[in-house]
Amino acid sequence: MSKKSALLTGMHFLNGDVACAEGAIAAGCRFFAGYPITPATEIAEHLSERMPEFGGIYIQMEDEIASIAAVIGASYAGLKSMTATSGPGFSLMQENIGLAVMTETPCVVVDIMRGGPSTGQPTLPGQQDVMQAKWGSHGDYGIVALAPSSVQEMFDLTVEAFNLSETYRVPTLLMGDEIVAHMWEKVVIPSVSQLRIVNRKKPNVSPEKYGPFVPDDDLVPPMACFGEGYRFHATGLTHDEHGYPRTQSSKDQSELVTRLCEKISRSADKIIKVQEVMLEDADVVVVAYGIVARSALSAVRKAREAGIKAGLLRLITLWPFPEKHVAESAKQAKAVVVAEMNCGQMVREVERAAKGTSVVFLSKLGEEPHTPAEILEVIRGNI
Amino acid sequence: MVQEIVHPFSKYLRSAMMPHIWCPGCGNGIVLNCFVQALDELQEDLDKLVVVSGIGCIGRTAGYVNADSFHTTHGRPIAFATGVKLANPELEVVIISGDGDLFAIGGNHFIHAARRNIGLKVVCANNFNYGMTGGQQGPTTPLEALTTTTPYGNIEHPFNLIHLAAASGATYVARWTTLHARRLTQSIKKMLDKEGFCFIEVISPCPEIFGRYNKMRSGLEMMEWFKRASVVDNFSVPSKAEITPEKIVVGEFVNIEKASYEKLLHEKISQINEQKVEW
Amino acid sequence: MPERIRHPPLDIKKVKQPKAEIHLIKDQCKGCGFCIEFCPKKVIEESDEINARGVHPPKIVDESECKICSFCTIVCPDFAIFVTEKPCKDAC
Amino acid sequence: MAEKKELEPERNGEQARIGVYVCHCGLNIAGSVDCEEVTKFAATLPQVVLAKDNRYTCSDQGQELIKNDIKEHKLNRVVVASCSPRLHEPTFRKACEEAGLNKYLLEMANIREQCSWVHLHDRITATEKAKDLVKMAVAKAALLQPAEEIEVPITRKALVIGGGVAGIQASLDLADTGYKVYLAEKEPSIGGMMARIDKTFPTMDCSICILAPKMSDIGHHPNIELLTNSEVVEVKGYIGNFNVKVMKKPRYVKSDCSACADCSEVCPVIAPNEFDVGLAIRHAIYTPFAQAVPSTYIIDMNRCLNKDGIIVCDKCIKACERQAIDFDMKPETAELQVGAIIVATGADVFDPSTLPNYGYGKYPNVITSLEFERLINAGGPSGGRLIRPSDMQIPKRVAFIQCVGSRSEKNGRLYCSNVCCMNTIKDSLLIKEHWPETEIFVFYVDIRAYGKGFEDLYRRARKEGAVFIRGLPAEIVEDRKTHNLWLIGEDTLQRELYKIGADMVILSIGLEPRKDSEIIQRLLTLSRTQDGFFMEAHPKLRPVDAATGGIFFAGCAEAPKDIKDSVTQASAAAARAGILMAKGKVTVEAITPISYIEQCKLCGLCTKVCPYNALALNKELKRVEIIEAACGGCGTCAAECPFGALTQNHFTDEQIFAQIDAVTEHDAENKIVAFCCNWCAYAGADFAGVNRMQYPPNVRIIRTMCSGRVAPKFVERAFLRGVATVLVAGCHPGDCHYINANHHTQKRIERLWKKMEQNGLNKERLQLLWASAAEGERFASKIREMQTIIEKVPPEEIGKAKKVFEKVSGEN
Repeated sequence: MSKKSALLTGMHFLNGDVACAEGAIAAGCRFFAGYPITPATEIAEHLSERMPEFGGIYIQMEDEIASIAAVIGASYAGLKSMTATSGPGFSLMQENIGLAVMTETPCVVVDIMRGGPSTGQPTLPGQQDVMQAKWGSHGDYGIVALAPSSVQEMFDLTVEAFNLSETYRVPTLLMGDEIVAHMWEKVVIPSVSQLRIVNRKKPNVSPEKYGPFVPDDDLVPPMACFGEGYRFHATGLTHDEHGYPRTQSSKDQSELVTRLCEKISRSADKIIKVQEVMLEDADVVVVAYGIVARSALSAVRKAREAGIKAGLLRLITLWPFPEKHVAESAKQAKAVVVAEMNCGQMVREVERAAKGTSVVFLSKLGEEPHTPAEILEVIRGNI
Repeated sequence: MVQEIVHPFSKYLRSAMMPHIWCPGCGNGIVLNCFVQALDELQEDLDKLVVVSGIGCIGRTAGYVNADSFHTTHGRPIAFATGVKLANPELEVVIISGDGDLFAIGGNHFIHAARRNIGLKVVCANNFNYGMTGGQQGPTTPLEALTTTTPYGNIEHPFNLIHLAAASGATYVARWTTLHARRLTQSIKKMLDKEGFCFIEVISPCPEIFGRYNKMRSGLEMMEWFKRASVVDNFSVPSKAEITPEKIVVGEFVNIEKASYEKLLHEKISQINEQKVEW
Repeated sequence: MPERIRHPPLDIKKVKQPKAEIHLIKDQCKGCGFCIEFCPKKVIEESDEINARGVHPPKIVDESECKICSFCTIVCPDFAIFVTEKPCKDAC
Repeated sequence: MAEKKELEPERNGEQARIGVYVCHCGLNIAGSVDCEEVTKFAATLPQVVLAKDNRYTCSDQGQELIKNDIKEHKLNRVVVASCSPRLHEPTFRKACEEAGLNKYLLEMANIREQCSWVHLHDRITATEKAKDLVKMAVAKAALLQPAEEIEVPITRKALVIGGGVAGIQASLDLADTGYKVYLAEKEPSIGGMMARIDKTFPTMDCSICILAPKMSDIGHHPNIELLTNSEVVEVKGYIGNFNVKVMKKPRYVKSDCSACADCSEVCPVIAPNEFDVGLAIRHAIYTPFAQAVPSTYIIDMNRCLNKDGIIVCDKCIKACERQAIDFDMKPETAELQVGAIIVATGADVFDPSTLPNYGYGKYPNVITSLEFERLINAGGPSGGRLIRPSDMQIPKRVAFIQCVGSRSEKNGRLYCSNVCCMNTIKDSLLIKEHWPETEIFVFYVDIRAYGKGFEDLYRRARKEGAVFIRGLPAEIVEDRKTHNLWLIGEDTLQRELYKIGADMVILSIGLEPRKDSEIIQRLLTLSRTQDGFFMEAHPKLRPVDAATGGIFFAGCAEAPKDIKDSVTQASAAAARAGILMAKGKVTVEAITPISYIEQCKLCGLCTKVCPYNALALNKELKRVEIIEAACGGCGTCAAECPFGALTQNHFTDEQIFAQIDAVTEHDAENKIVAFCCNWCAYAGADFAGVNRMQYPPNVRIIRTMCSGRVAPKFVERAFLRGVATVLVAGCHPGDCHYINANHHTQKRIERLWKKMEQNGLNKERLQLLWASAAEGERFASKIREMQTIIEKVPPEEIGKAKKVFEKVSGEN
């Protein structure tokens, strides 16, 4: 085990889960709590070996609820924390994802999507959890979800996820899928100095003056950690800026919940990332994310070869939803094609944003994602 | 005459949160009182103390103690605290929660934390029912007891928490009633000085809810029951410590030495990193 | 020892007996009565007055009987009573 | 195992040749019995080959005479008519053995305790009774069988009860001899009365200074296990093999205690210290005195604020660095196997508040000699200053009053308490030593300065100026304002009244038996004198032995005595116990059962009633096995056997029938046949004799070891033979010397009563009496009661009884 003594840098041939795990370590994650589940298990396995090398904690909890709870605890105790799971576990975690939202806990939840509902198809890919990512836990809140479509991105976006969650004190979801998780690809890992690492902002007031939920202008409160002498209280109940329960007050409820939503929506432009390919003059805009985006890209290229003005809008950020980009690219297009491995989830958001431009939905379930041919066919059919 | 009298323990409590929400005759206040008494006697560093609780009346305790504190969702305090303790073993992490929170919805977390022997200190105020939600049957409700969900008498066998904790591997297990406030305080002090997973069950009166349904309408009546029924029998057999209307065996049941999870974990980590140096 | 005791102790005055001062934070009292019931010396009892919470807080019967065991302090769920030792100047 | 067959030759073998020896015991017997006539009568009895009387049969000449006659006249049975067999049976048995005659061929007729002494003023009937008693003895003697005794091992450990100076000395002596000793003390510390006394007479050395080293020796001695705060709760077994249960009350402080006193300093509860007779304060957690052994503190739970498991006050717990305080301690019972027990339970002091004329308890400046000891003691409540409780001033005039509670018909006890005179003399010297100016008056009845160095001390006290006035004050009156006292009485030497003023009066109180003596008495089946102190086996020759084998006395438990005598007696008791244990074994009297196999129906009843499980059914061999070593010798098995398949060695059915028949030969209708158990009833009858209690002479006592031996057929036989009334007497239920054998007696008598009722007989004719060895009067009055019953029994009633019991007692 002693051969890997430090952070990976340079070129490597890795699978998605391992890349994710290495990304976490690179991002400064020093606490992982999880529960084995296909197809996310390799992340846990790899971190159980790697974490100790960095003095970090790996623990396998009794279930996914415990895992996310422990992650929140560790984050409050000052460590960047993460858990990784798949559909069934993701469902279990929703309760405490809500707690993380309410207590504004920086943490990362990796959901390697497989076929659902329920135990569904453990070893096959899916994109059926993307709406759950936004609405999974009860109550209103803003959240951040990213969708990697390559092993390289499994690394890059994990780092990004930590940076966002630390910046906005919000649980950040990495919505991978079985294929990106299990496929092997070349990954180029920048040196430590080139990596952008963000850490949560600390309070700059004395403990007496400190209120754990007093927001700055960006609506994000500086975060003290347990043991630093601030002696603060946090609760899943609706609370005031001191963290004290306010279960009877409408004012506190609306102020708190509104801020939880707005701290994300107001910063959407800073958060959102998309990949735009040949959109300038595109008549047909293909919208895709995750593994499906890779078929879509080659379909778009084939279409151009055939003289069809097609373009690709790949969603890297799923939530907050990149409405502006969709609207922008849909403006001069004749049609927008949305390909997802579900029965139509993000397509609803696209339709909302595309205003009038006709939106065609291409669904695919089971063993493989859409082939480029299948997408090309739909492009052709919509000129 | 109207000069402000300051209680010696007020420095351990969050004045903003006082007075607490608990009913007259409720034992939770005594549990809190004994806890801060123990902190006082140990001169515990409040900056290094984290109090965690779950849902239920006693769950409010976290908010009342003037230390870092977290009020988790139903049943999760132990899972949450596990993260805290492992992330920063320097912290003294105490869970003060109820029988329903810790042993029904949170039962799985309890037994596994005990099995792992994580250095968490758990105090369970057992009031035999779900008080805050209006007095439903719970994992410790005695057979035949009346609750809002067992109107014909409870037919579920209650947990013997002492036996459960001991069997799950806790290094320190004790049970007292709120009437044994002094011994409870001493137990809490012992617990705070021990390594590994510790558990104290406190039988606590709930006159307004449980008592109302079971012919013990005042805290005094319930305390008199404790006085009548409790027998101090240290290190007696946990499996024989069931609670009956006639007999409540109290005392210390387990007090053993066993390396804690975090200790073993950090030993492993340093071993691994030494090996690297050798290489 | 079987002998009946017939004379008061000669050193009774020499042994210093700490003098108690019982403090009641009446409006914090919820009237559970624990302090009254479990006082080993029965130095407090229920009063007739009604406090901010509409209950009868305890009142002191005989402070001089108090041994400062402070059980009332620890058994009070509402932090409404505590006992201190009178500084020697008032005591002795 | 002795069986019928083996006995055949002896039984019907050569004629019995009986020698009868009638003892005058000086005038003890001869004073009210015509011994010559009894001797003449004896000579006429069947199988008697010679009858002699002499002044002291127990004397060497007396014994020599018996030995020679056995050889010369080939005597094969000996009957001695003298005192109680409980006293001299061993003596005469020894004589027989020395003459080569098996000691079980001796029988005694008790014509002193049970005849001459209880019928002092009726020579004729006393003589007639004596004849009857001799006749009974001869009848039994003719049927006596030789027997061999078996030996049982002795546990080489001893229990000493009481940790005063006597118990301490006895324990140390035994332990130094090399025996394991358990010392059980009721109080939290050993030391007893001597630890509370300031100086000892006549040497005037510091009491605790000489006692403390012995106390700590006890604490450290490898052979001594000290059990303080402990009480004996159960004693089973017999000499050499006692099983004792000792209840150790919790101290609530573990032995880790370093006696640093931090706990009692913070303890908010105060109480009068019993050790100082309440003259000083202690706390609820305390040690009775500085030199206490063990030094471990103790919590007085009657005072402590913490009750029934609820700790309200934890000041001591917090103060104790060693964490030695444990409120959860529970009583423990230690089970000890010991071979010997030494009773050193000591004495109480008399409570003078029962004498209103002295105003003790009312007048602050009237104190007891014990309170004086604490006052004058440097370690005491006043730091050694003798001060008046009323004003803490040192008195100028001090008066001592002697014999408070002693030697008085109405005030307290009849006996002399033995230590008070010298104690007062010592005290007066102490006062003079510290405050020479003090005037001292001693009011006495007479001064008893009998011991070594005592008279010198007495002279010194007089020389120092203590004034001795004969004649106790009739009363003491107090001056309300000054609390000074006036003593008013008569000087019986000067023959004049006195009224003497004093600043302080010291009542020289006597010693009395421990209030809880009965408990020890019952547990160990001991007897007590009328004074209430424990009774020794023989006042002269076995002064430290109890009547019950393996038990010995030391110190004031046996009678009031000073330190020197207590220590002397303690060493004696230790020596006696040591001898017993050194032997390593004790012989069991050959009074075990004999079984007649062919009669046995294997019903198993005997095995059920045996208190010692000494009988076992052997189904293969079709017989009961008898484990002699385990057998206590009560004979209740023989009484239970419906088939006559069991009898008791030396108390066989034939022998007892023979005694009954002998009694009932003449005017049975006026007689009482009394079956008395050896340990209580028979001893009680002896006790009546020793105290010269007079009762009707027509009772004839048949001694059995236990009332459990009395088979219904014996009673029936007596009625069949026309006796007026029958008495069965044994130990009080629970006090049975054979665990619970007498509880079967009760059942059997009840069955007989029922039977008598069913057959229309007056059941009053059969009486059951529980009487202890000390209850002579109880026995005597029962006999008087039965006398009145006899007068109510008409001849036809007697005839009727004869018929009723004819059929049943057919077999013999």
